[in-house]
Amino acid sequence: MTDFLIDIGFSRDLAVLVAKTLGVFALAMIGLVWTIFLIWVERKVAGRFQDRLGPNRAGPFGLVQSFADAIKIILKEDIMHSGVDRWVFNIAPLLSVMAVLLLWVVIPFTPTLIGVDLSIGVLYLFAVGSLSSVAILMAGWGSNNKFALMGAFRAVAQLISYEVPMALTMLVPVVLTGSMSTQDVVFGQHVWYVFAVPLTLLIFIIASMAELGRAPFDILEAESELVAGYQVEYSGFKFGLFYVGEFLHAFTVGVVMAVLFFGGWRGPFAEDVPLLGFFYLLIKSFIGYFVVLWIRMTVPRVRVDQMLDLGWKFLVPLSLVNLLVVALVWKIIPGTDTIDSFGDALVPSLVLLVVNIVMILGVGALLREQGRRDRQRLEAKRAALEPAEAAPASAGR
Amino acid sequence: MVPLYMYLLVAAGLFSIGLYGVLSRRNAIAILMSIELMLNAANINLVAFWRYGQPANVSGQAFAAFVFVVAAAEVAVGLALIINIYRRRRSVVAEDVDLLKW
Amino acid sequence: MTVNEWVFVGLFLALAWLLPATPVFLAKFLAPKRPNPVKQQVYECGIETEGDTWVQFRAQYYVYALVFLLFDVEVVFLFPWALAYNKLGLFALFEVVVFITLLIVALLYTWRKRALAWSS
Amino acid sequence: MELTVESLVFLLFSLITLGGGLLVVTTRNLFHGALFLMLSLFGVAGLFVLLTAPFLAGIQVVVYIGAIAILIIFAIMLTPQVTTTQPTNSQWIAALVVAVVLFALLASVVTPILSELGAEGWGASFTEKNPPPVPEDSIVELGSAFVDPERFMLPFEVASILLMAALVGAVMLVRPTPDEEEDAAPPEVSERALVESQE
Repeated sequence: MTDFLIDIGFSRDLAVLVAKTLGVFALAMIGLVWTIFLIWVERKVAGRFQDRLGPNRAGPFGLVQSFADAIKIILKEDIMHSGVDRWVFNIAPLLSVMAVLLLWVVIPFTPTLIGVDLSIGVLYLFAVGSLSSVAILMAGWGSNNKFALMGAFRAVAQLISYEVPMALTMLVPVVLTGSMSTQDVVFGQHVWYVFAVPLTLLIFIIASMAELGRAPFDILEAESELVAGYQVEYSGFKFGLFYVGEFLHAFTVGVVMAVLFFGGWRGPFAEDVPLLGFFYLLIKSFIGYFVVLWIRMTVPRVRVDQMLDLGWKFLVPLSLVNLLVVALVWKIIPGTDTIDSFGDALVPSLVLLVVNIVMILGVGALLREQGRRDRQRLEAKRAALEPAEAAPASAGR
Repeated sequence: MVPLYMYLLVAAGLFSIGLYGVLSRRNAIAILMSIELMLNAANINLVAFWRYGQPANVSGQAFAAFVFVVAAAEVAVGLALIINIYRRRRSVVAEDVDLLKW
Repeated sequence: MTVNEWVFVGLFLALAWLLPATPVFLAKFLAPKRPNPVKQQVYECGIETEGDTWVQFRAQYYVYALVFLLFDVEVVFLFPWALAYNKLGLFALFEVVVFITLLIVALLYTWRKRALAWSS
Repeated sequence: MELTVESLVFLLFSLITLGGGLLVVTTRNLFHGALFLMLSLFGVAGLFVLLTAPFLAGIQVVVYIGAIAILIIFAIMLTPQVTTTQPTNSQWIAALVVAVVLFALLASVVTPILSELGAEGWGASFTEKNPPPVPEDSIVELGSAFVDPERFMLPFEVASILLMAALVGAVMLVRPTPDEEEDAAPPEVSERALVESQE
């Protein structure tokens, strides 16, 4: 591309700049158009889960439905009610889309095709991910609506509670690879990390579900309590942008999961035929995306206090311990600092897998014990409430 | 590259803006935000001197990283103090909190 | 390490603003605009809004943001450690264990003081 | 300073930083002030990237924009004086003078303006333009330096103690005071009250 531009008479710097701009444009445009397709996928899958057909009128299998919706939503009136904070209100939806789109910059599609292979790739993913809470706060404030503001605050409390475990799980691939570049993380996965550190993947899935703000963590929308959370006053295409951001984010979670834990573009012959790597990544991402949808469709919403407790009192300590254990095991096994083939990686990965299974069983036992005690306490409280003589329930404090 | 003094100039400007904010604002939270600006000015200086001085030695980056820690601790405790004072006196105006003044 | 790789990020940043903004701008011309006083009310399920939008928020939110901020800084310090991990000895791991333990102690304190409980 | 792409980008980020900073200290609305603070700090992150410190730019976004600014907004919401009719105190003119004088002083020291005008021995010469490149493994080096007993091990652990102390202290300060706890009765008590009232 660059060479072609130099041939037709551009100067070197300008050619690089033009080529880069085109690349950026293609990546961002594909990301946005892809979202429209994703909305169709999600509605179709959701329909099947709920024993419906999903969209099936417009075009074959209803494929054109979401394009029609996208055009329709541009034609909708954009209501700006009295008292909005104009700038803040208008920028918030743009920021929420941007925060997701920017994640795509460091996704390695094939061994050679990547937006840009930043040396701080994983930290970049974390940093950009933390921008979405700013967008939500702006939306809540700009709307000048009690429900929107309250929803925004709950949403941000949720996002920040799960950002810490998320970052801690992202550190595990960095420890295993010894690099923060996303491309290096993929190259380092001679054995996919999901087979070495499944517990980390589990924490990552839970944390990213919460970051998404979808069921079972859709407290921020909570239709019955907060009408629609921070989006309540938005209409027309600005509402659409929040929608786009959410759907694209759901798929992006699948992609990031594939890159960090499922070997990215890795697969048979992927290094020789780059296009094949792209399809492997696509398939893996869709599997991750499907899991996200699956959880969304089947698990009921958690309460606010349960959500926060799960984050701070369970996931944060667990992910810290998990990181330290993985690091310790990695140090104890000899030869982990010079892994560059499947054979080198096999034994350390097996050891890690065994340690992980032990940890998962231990955590499971702990949770069961805790659940049993909680149920007993509830039973005792109910029993104490039945007779008129109520036991001092708050004595434990 | 851009000459070093340009970065220092930006840092000096940011520091002066922060200083003006600290001296002139009434709201204690606004004062705290101005202090953040001043800390960032210091950080720009640290990193600029590292880059133009001895890029092979990471001390400049390490110092900047420790400034982040200090900034985080300062904001956390400072805002907690402001919230506590607000609860007691229903005010966040720095001038109203003058119990210990002479 | 070069600055040039960030050119792509910079361009993307600009475009990630522009692309979503274009349809919003288009909608200004395509969409109808018929405001009326009822339509412009704040939506609170049909009930007329009362008082200021600002309502007293609970201090709980602040506590969560506080714990988050301090853990965030901690995670940031762990990033370079994780990167250099393969080159470091066991002693480095021990240091990080101390580093993390101190913060877990702080988390436990917050927990014990019931500051992390949503309903007091 | 000749006009290159790099210097243009530098000017852009400087403008964002300084403009954002100015708006922080002048805006009446505190919430807007917090947003402008984010903008200004984002500009600083851009300057870090130009200075080949991408790691610091990353943590600038994570810590300042993602955490500190959010904390400030939460605090603003807890103290309801978001907009004030009078943002500045009585000494703002003096403060402006002090700030401008300080800036003039600093600028005259760091830039070669005065020595170009002929004043000898006033400013230091910070006209360095072509520093050696940053080594590839700068961040790895940073990671090892943090845990190296000869270098930053002690500050590293002290940082952790500082964070712990800050967390404990701040939680102490914002914990609901006893009279507030009475307002929000714990659920156990209210259940009991319910049972008693039914009798």
